[in-house]
Amino acid sequence: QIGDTGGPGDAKKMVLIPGVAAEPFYISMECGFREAASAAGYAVDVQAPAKFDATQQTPIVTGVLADKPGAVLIAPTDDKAMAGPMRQLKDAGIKVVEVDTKLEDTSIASSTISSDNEQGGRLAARTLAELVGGKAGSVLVLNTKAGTSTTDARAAGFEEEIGKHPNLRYVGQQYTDNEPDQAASKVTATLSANPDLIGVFATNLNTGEGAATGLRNAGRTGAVNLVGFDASPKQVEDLRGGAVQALIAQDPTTIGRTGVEQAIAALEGEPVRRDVETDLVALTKADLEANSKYFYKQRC
Amino acid sequence: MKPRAGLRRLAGANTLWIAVVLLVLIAVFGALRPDAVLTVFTVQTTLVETSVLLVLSVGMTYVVVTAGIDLSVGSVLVFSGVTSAMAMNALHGGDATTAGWGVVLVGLLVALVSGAAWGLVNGLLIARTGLPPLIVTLGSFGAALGAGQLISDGSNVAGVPDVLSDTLGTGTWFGVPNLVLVAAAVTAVGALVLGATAFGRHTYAIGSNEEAARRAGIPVTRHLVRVYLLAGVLAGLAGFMALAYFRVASITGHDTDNLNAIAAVVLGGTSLFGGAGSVVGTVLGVFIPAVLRKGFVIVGVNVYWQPIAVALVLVAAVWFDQSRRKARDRR
Amino acid sequence: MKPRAGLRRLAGANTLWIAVVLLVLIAVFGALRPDAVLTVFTVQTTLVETSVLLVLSVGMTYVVVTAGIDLSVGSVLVFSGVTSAMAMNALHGGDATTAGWGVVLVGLLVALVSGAAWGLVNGLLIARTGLPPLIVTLGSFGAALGAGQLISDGSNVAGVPDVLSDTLGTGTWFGVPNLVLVAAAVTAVGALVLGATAFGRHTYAIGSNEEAARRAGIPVTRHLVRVYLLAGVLAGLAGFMALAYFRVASITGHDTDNLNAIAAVVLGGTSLFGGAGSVVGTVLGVFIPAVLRKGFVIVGVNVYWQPIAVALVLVAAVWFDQSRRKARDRR
Amino acid sequence: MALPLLDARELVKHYGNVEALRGASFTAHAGEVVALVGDNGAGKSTLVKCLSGVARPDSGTILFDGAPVALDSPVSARELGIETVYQDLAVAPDLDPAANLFLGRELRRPGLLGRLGVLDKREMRRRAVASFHELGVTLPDVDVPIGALSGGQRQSVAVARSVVWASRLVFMDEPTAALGVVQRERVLDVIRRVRDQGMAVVLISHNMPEVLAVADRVEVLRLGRRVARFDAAATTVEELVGAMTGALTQEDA
Amino acid sequence: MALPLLDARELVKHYGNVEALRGASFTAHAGEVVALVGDNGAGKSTLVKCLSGVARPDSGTILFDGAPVALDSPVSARELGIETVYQDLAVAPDLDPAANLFLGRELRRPGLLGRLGVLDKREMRRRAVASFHELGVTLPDVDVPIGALSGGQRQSVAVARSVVWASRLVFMDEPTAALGVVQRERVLDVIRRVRDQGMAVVLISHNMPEVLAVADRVEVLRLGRRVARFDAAATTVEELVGAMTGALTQEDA
Ligand SMILES: Nc1ncnc2c1ncn2[C@@H]1O[C@H](COP(=O)(O)OP(=O)(O)OP(=O)(O)O)[C@@H](O)[C@H]1O
Ligand SMILES: Nc1ncnc2c1ncn2[C@@H]1O[C@H](COP(=O)(O)OP(=O)(O)OP(=O)(O)O)[C@@H](O)[C@H]1O
Ligand SMILES: [Mg+2]
Ligand SMILES: [Mg+2]
Repeated sequence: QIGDTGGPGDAKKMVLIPGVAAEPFYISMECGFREAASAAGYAVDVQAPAKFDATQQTPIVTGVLADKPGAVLIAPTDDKAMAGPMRQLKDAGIKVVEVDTKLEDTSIASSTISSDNEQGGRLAARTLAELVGGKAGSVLVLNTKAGTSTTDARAAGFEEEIGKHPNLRYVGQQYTDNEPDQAASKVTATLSANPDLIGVFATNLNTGEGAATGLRNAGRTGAVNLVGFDASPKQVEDLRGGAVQALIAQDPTTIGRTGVEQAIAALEGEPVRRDVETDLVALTKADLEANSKYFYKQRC
Repeated sequence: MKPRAGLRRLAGANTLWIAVVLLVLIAVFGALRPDAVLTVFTVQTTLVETSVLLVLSVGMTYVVVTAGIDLSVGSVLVFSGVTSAMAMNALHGGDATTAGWGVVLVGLLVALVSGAAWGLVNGLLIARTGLPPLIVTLGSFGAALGAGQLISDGSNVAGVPDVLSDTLGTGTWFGVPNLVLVAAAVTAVGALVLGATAFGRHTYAIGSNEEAARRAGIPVTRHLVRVYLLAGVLAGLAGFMALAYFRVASITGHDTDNLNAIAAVVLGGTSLFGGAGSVVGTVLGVFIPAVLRKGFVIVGVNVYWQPIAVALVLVAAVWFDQSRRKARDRR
Repeated sequence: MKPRAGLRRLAGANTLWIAVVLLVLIAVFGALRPDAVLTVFTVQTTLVETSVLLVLSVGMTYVVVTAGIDLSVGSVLVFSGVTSAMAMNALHGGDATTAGWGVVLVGLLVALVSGAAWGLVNGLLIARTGLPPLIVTLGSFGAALGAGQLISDGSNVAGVPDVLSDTLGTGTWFGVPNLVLVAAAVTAVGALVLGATAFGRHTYAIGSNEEAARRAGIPVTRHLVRVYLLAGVLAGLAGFMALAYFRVASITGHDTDNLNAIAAVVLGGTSLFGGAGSVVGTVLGVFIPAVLRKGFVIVGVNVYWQPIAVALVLVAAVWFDQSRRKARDRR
Repeated sequence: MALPLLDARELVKHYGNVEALRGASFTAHAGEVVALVGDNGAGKSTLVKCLSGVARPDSGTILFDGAPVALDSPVSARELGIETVYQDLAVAPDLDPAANLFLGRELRRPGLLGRLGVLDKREMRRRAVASFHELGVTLPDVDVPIGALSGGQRQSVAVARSVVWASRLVFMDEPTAALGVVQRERVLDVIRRVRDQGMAVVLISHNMPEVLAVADRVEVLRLGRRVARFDAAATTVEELVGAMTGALTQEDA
Repeated sequence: MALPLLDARELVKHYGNVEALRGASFTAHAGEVVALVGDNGAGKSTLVKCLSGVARPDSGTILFDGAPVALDSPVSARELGIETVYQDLAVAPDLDPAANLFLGRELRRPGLLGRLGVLDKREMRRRAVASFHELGVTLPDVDVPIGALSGGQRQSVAVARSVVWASRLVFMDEPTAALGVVQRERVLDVIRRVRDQGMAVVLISHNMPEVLAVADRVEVLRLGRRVARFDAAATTVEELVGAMTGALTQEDA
């Protein structure tokens, strides 16, 4: 079997492998990670794939493995495909901590710090129902690409929960290839076909931005309730400005910080908490300022 | 005789049959959901949503007519949007949302210059050193995106002036969205320059036989630089239009713009081997997939069937167009 | 005289200078991090991670030599992986994880047949009707992905037999990963067939002048069908290899496989206009970007700089290769 | 007169608005060199393309050995033993002369390798060099792609190709246009030798002295129609030019 | 003798291993037709390419009007008043004959539109039709892309191109190879007329009677080197062929 890596590495080094580069969610996680790890005296490195995708994350994992840090914090982009490379990390004596997403195989990571995406989808449905009040109408889910595990889980949770609200007619989900212009186009097309559209759940940043644009273009901003996922500065700005009516926010900074704590515990032989759940909150314009700690960061 | 000659000229136009395909598509969707398809709203939004791609595709038409290819347009769009938004923010204390027209104009200039810079790099490398356009623009595809991420620290840039997004982004003029007006103007100028000027003629000549063009004294190197420059400037303009439309400079979500633009150009009858093609064809090539995607959502086709249906109609459209054209040539 | 003639033949090989580029890259990274780069592990993983792309690129080389293009390979890979995994699961009560070799063989067959089916569709449409390869394979790019999603209901398919993933996926043979052996065998056969057989000769002839090939009595239509069929079968094999390696049929993450394969082919000296090229060049064209990406991760280059650096090295490599080749021709 | 080897009647071929052939007829007998002459644009090349399976006439009949044939592809012409030197040569510019000579009929290695399709490049090269030598062509380097050869060298390769493979009929569309004085004589010798082997040779040329020197019969095409037929021994350049330009017409052509 | 218009000395040009020119010299005077003859592959086309800025010689000097010039691009040759008919024609097959005739020198509309680069297609077409008429070319349809024309028609367009634009010197590399009898005579007439206007015409041809009919002087190239010069009035076909094949050499060529 592949994977004999030879000599020892640098135990005082920690690497974060996010799911994808350049997303405020992971940047915020990186902030928490850098802060906590540096404070504990570790050298840090961050290596992100250009896409949220196992085929791009795998070479990064094996590249990091060649470098032999003490611990790796990783957001696996596929709950099965990443098992092989991550097991190699473990076999090489590197402590593995899962952040945000997790593998199906629970024997590899020392600890998992995550927020439940399906739970987030359910929260989005409840929030939307509240925003709508008793009014009747159609609701749409804008998803990214078929097969993207995180956003599929959000959509699945939403679909399950929205069924409990008989006044809301679920017209199904549309895929957007994670492109804002397709999201905008699919929102306006849905508006043409279903003029009673009353709510849209956009499962990530790009779909949210596209949906907001489509609604604005249609002159239906606010009339159609838009619930987004994540709380990047632009999204918070849109929430404040009324382009978006609610956001489901995770707590990436805490995820990153907790991940470092658990990794250090594992490295130093202290007791490790196998599973840590972090908060998910629904932000609306009303309670926005009170929840500012959940806002994501563009840079640390 | 006069009207018949006109009719014959029309039937002889290379774009006639692909235009027929587009009209048939619209008619079919219109018949299926007359209440939803043939409304001012649907027409307006469809036009707006294709404006940015149309501007990219006009530039791509020139490139493909020279037998080149430009994979970098989507990344250049991103780069230009980022630099433009950041410049506007910097000029207005970090958040340009309330900035005025002066700042917007500077933003436009920055977007165009950013696009031009990448176009110039592409053009110089391709024309001067003779490197394959695919490799050069694949390189700038990666590099422009990386540079955009580097400048913006990897995240979307907000703070687009309201005056910009309210006028160019969502404003209309006698019911026609302003974005559409801009795209239409670019297309009209692009079509005229390619079809009626010496610049266009030289573009065709280079694509048809580069060596013959060089021997005829056409400054091939300079001309190629200008064509890629044009594609870059138009990508910069497209980035600025996207900025006005989305009110944010997105980093992600433009990785297939290049293929979409190339597909529109080829669908419109321009050969990848250069020498022939037209901007009018490209317009049709932009609208056919856009109408299809929109129509399938409106009539409620299953999400997994949508890409399959789009693929089938695209291939069938080109097939029909080609067999009609052949029949004409055989007449 | 003999050794000098051999030397001259070597220096005359079209692939020499791009091979020099690859060696220089490895040397540079090796000098920067000798402890991490020149280890068995790094070599093994780099080879394994390029195996799938290499198999796709061998098929793409044939297509590009005929002056065609195949944008569908990534989607066909996905489709074949999905059908293969679902077939194996169906044969073994819904979860093939513990299934034996019989089931694995059926899975391989299903993957190859799935790939062949799409290749045949591409080939027939392109060769029989003369539609542009870009449009046809753009269509199957969308359609194969959509079909894969339709079959798998939009999610990744798990349940890959352990015997498959432990042997083909991660097993080694005298230290050489089995996946690498498969890719190497495909490459060797591909190189020999293209370089030494009538099939290869006809492939070059069609790319060089399709009309001349037809007039010379080469069955151009049938040959083109076979070339796209080959690309499809190899995409199916690649899908099966990816299944073994990742233990899951992933339906995302292959939308740029087509561009990566085309870039490898062009980087290796094959012209998009057909008629010339070699599989050996393609191998180098696959490894240069792979080595770069890996090396940048190991030496710890900033993520945003990585695409820029890759772009710079790619363009520089082709530039160097081309200017050396020109110098040789001018001798 | 014996049954003609090839007898084409009333061929019509349109390209868009252009009528390239307007009812052209043409006859060739085994063992004769028949010259096909006519002004630029008269339709000679189009006729050759129709008779060698490259273009499909819109109407008309083609008899080969007295039986009607459908020449719907170059392969079907080849199977009848017809080879052609096209005016545009139709070579693969990226391949070397030997590869072009054997294009579509590659020699394979003996034994298993050959059955697997492996080429015998050495033997093809050897035979190619011999063929070129016979035509008086000197190639500076036989391994260079044919696109880099001089115009005359390239034309010689195309001529060699056709005479090596033909068994019944050879069409030669301006085979000597780019040839030097020596090479032209060699090609004319080859044409005579091929004729003497019992094949029919159809020669298209604008060089009237050359036509009269080598042809047994001459057929004249004008505006897509056969306007005259001559016995080469009994005609003159003036007569031929008269027929080509329309100054002279024969009723029964 | 007056100062030659063009005087090329000891040009050397390699293509890879092939030596196309091995110290070739060439002279042309204003007001004369000089024929450049030689066997296939002798280097005639390569010499023309070197003298019209398309290829760059590895060594050697070129004097134009007595002054050394660097012909590093077709544009610099054009600026000296040199035009060329290339053997491979070098036309844009997708463009129509008029567009090819005016390629690189398009006529513009008068006024503002013209300054914006708008073409005067009607006028270009009119003038193109006139030029073709003069050369005796009949085109079935002037709006068809040149790639669809017959070989002779295409060659006529290239010839028309060169004589319309030249002011000092015209190179013609086998301009009559594909032409019909009538068109060939017209082109030879044009060559004489151009010469009488005081330009130099360099004619490459493998047709020796044609060469002797129109040329004032003949220079012979063999294996990349000038081996003989003749006064056309005082030489014979036999002498020319002897020089081309190496049977006859002149010491001082
Ligand atoms: N593909 C085509 N499309 C349109 N017109 C064509 C095409 N091919 C030939 N023609 C026209 O048909 C006519 C006959 O052409 P053809 O090539 O047969 O002439 P030819 O007798 O061989 O002339 P040449 O002596 O110049 O070779 C010409 O007027 C030509 O322009
Ligand atoms: N690009 C090239 N690469 C390699 N060899 C070349 C190239 N161009 C020409 N040659 C060689 O140089 C020699 C001279 O070629 P050139 O075309 O000048 O001959 P020519 O005298 O014009 O012959 P022809 O009468 O057949 O036109 C030939 O042997 C030819 O094969
Ligand atoms: Mg002809
Ligand atoms: Mg020549």
